[in-house]
Amino acid sequence: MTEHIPLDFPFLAAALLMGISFYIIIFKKNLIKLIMGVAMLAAGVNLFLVALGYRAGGGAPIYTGIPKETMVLPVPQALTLTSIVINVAVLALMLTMVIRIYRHTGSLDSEKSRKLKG
Amino acid sequence: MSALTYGYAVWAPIIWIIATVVIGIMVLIWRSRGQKSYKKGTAQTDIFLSGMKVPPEEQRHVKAANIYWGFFESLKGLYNAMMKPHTGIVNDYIIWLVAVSAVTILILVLASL
Amino acid sequence: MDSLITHSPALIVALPLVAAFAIPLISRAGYRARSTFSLVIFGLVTFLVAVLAVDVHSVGIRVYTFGATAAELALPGGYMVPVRIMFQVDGMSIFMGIIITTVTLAALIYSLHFLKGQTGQVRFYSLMMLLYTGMMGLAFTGDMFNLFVFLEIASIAGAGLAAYRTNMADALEGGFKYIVISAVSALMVLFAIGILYSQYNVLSIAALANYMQYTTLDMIALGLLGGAFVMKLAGVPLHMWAPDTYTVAPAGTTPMILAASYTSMYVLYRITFTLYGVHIDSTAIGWIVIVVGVLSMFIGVMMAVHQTDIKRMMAYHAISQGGYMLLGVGVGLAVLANPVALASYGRDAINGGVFHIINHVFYKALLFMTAEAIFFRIGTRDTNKMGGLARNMKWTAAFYIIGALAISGIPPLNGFASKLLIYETVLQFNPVLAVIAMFVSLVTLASFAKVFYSAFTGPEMPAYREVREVPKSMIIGMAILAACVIFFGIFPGLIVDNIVAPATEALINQAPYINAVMGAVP
Amino acid sequence: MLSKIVRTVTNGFMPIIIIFGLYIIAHGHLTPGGGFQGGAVVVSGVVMLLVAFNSQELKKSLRERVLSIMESSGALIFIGLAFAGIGTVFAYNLLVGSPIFGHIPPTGPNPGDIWTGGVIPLMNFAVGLKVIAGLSAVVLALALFSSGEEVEE
Repeated sequence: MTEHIPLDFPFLAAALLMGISFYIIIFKKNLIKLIMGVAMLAAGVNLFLVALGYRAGGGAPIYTGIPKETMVLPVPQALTLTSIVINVAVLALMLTMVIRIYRHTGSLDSEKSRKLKG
Repeated sequence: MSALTYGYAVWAPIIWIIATVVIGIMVLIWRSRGQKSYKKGTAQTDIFLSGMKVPPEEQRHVKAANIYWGFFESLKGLYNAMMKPHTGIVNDYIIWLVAVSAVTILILVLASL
Repeated sequence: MDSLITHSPALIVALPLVAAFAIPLISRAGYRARSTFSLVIFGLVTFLVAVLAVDVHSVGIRVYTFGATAAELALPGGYMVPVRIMFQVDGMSIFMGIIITTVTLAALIYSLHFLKGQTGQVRFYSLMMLLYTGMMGLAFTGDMFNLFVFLEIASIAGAGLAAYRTNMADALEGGFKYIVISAVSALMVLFAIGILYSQYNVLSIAALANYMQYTTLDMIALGLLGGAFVMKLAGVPLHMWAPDTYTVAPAGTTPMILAASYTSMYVLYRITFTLYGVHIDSTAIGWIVIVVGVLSMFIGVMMAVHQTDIKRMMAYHAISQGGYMLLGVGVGLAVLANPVALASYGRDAINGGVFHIINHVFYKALLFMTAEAIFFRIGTRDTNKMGGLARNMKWTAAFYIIGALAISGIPPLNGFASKLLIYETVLQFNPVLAVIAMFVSLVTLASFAKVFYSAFTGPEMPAYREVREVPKSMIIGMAILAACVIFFGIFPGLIVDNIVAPATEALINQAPYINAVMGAVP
Repeated sequence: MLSKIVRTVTNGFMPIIIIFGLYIIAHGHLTPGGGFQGGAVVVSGVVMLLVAFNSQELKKSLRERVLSIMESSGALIFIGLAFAGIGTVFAYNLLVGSPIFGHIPPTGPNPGDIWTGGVIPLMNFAVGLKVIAGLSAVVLALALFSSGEEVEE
């Protein structure tokens, strides 16, 4: 079944996004930047899922007022939406925690604000 | 019903408990036949610390950090090596995730060749 | 009654969800109304889990299709693959369900008193119910994408609970680390799900397992899923978040976050055994699991004996005991393709590994609760500052002894039964591994003796002369788990035959899980 | 608080944004959109208010207690609709063929009939309610946090 998936730009873009975001998550010590990295990773994965949803010659799966043509199965789109919703919650939680951490320790650096180790 | 049977052996806790109780009673009986020259409240029960003054009760408690001191001292090399990756920095946790995932994929792909 | 059993998989997940959102409204009526409501709902859920467990034990796998015209209708007429979201409850799922429900019940009762006088109680109960929903969803779901959703629900709720004491900087740090590693590993899970979907165009675990071909892309997906779930279950070298998070989580919730970790372990087993099943190179994967298990056992215990923070020590022990489970199941996995070895010791090894999950969650939850009881009364987790606490906290000390003996594998408590199974089977597989396992058990006993000596025995410290025993609800919470520990220790045969063996069977034999959905389609 | 021009324009735009958000929520079962997307559109209006006025001003009109009740009730309506189908199966769409949102649309491209979908439009509204309340609470809390104030319990 893999031959129906065109290997083209969206997949490369998703890979690039994920690569950059892993670079950010691993090497940027600033907690806000780390959260941005997680958000970008989510964007990369979502782009990958959306790109999977396209099949050559398929139309958007909307029934209202479109010409009659073959539609793609909207499951990946539904997955992406759910994942976006979940990521909003995760990012909001992370940001509130970082604000609180900054209040307590006066630092946004993941090394300087660390209290637990060993 | 309570016994756990596996392979070639059996673990039966109830029998074990009965055996322990019987042995315990026997030990108690044996102990009660010992010498009874121990006297409470005499100099026999005082603490002797090489003739030095004995510190008050609160200070005699050995703190947790001092227990097994020799064990940690002899394994210093191991502990220094083990503490190094335990940085407590959240970025490092993700490095390990990426590394382990990559190694796992590599092993799986190589094993299938 | 029949329809109750039919709908119980959905109700078990939906009722706590309703409770989670109803609690903010009900809290307006006060503390008592909220506690009563939580307990009533949770009692109902516990009853449903018990009913479902009996049913699954006697009848077998149960499928629940959401939104269909009949609950068992997984494949509507004319469809080749399942299109609806499904729950599939087999021996292994209900095994996890029993663990999660017992621990949550104990944690809920334990937390009742602890919360008096704290701010943010509404959210505490809501998050607790959400965490339960997430864990039960993970245990019951038969759909890859739902698995991701429930994983995220459990992660968010767990992180919120871990950071509950927002007045302490370390609590926030522990919660933040948990949500970061959860978010990243959940995104890796989603990526892997995307890879699987791209090849087979289905999301149901049973359908995926049916069509599985084990191509290179599948291997990549398995590696990603494996990495992510080993991260979530805190296996060395991905364990470093666990001490941070377990240490700071407030009373009662540490056992639940622990149970969430082992739910991830369940998902890992579900993926390797059921989703990939017979196609995988089980020797290679078995050895990967064994290596992770042995590393977890050894490094976990060596770090634990070094700690002075009582909960941190227990957290490292959780990692080390997780290694035992992985070792047992890994041995079973390594000989999965070899029917002779599987029959002679492989099945018992998996039995031991699975049995150790339930044992470990119970005694480790008990130990975490005793540690929280100490923290509740004296306000510190540092064992250097403790001493003579057994004089005033007799119940806590007694429960600590039960838990400590159980985790060290002293007969006749439950830790011994499962560890014996693991030792005996691993000895036949590879004696070196068995020796390591026994050595780890020894160091475990040593480290718990250290904490017992420094915290509970010794002369009465002047600072703690006024310390009292913890309130009744906390004692009841601990007593439930202690009773389970002793009962499982005295009747291991009963538990293994009725709860663990069906779970092992469900893991080894993937066909019933697939056929329950795909029907007779080969 | 920004200048008077900005505030006036914001006030003027706010109803339009709300109507657009509600449109997206209401057409969730026909066109791309739905509860979350429409709710997010409405909350983008709240963010605009937050920028134009400051968080203290906005706190007076958006009470955290009200938002919490709205959020809970949105979620409860959603689960309640799922529970309503439990006579058949949990989450069964029992409104199909009934007088409320009961039309069954023809298969294939069609002009779009809003009176379809059964419980799905109702669920969209419930999700919209929850998202509007929840995301407003999130942005408001973050804004209050960064201005150094605690959120009331």
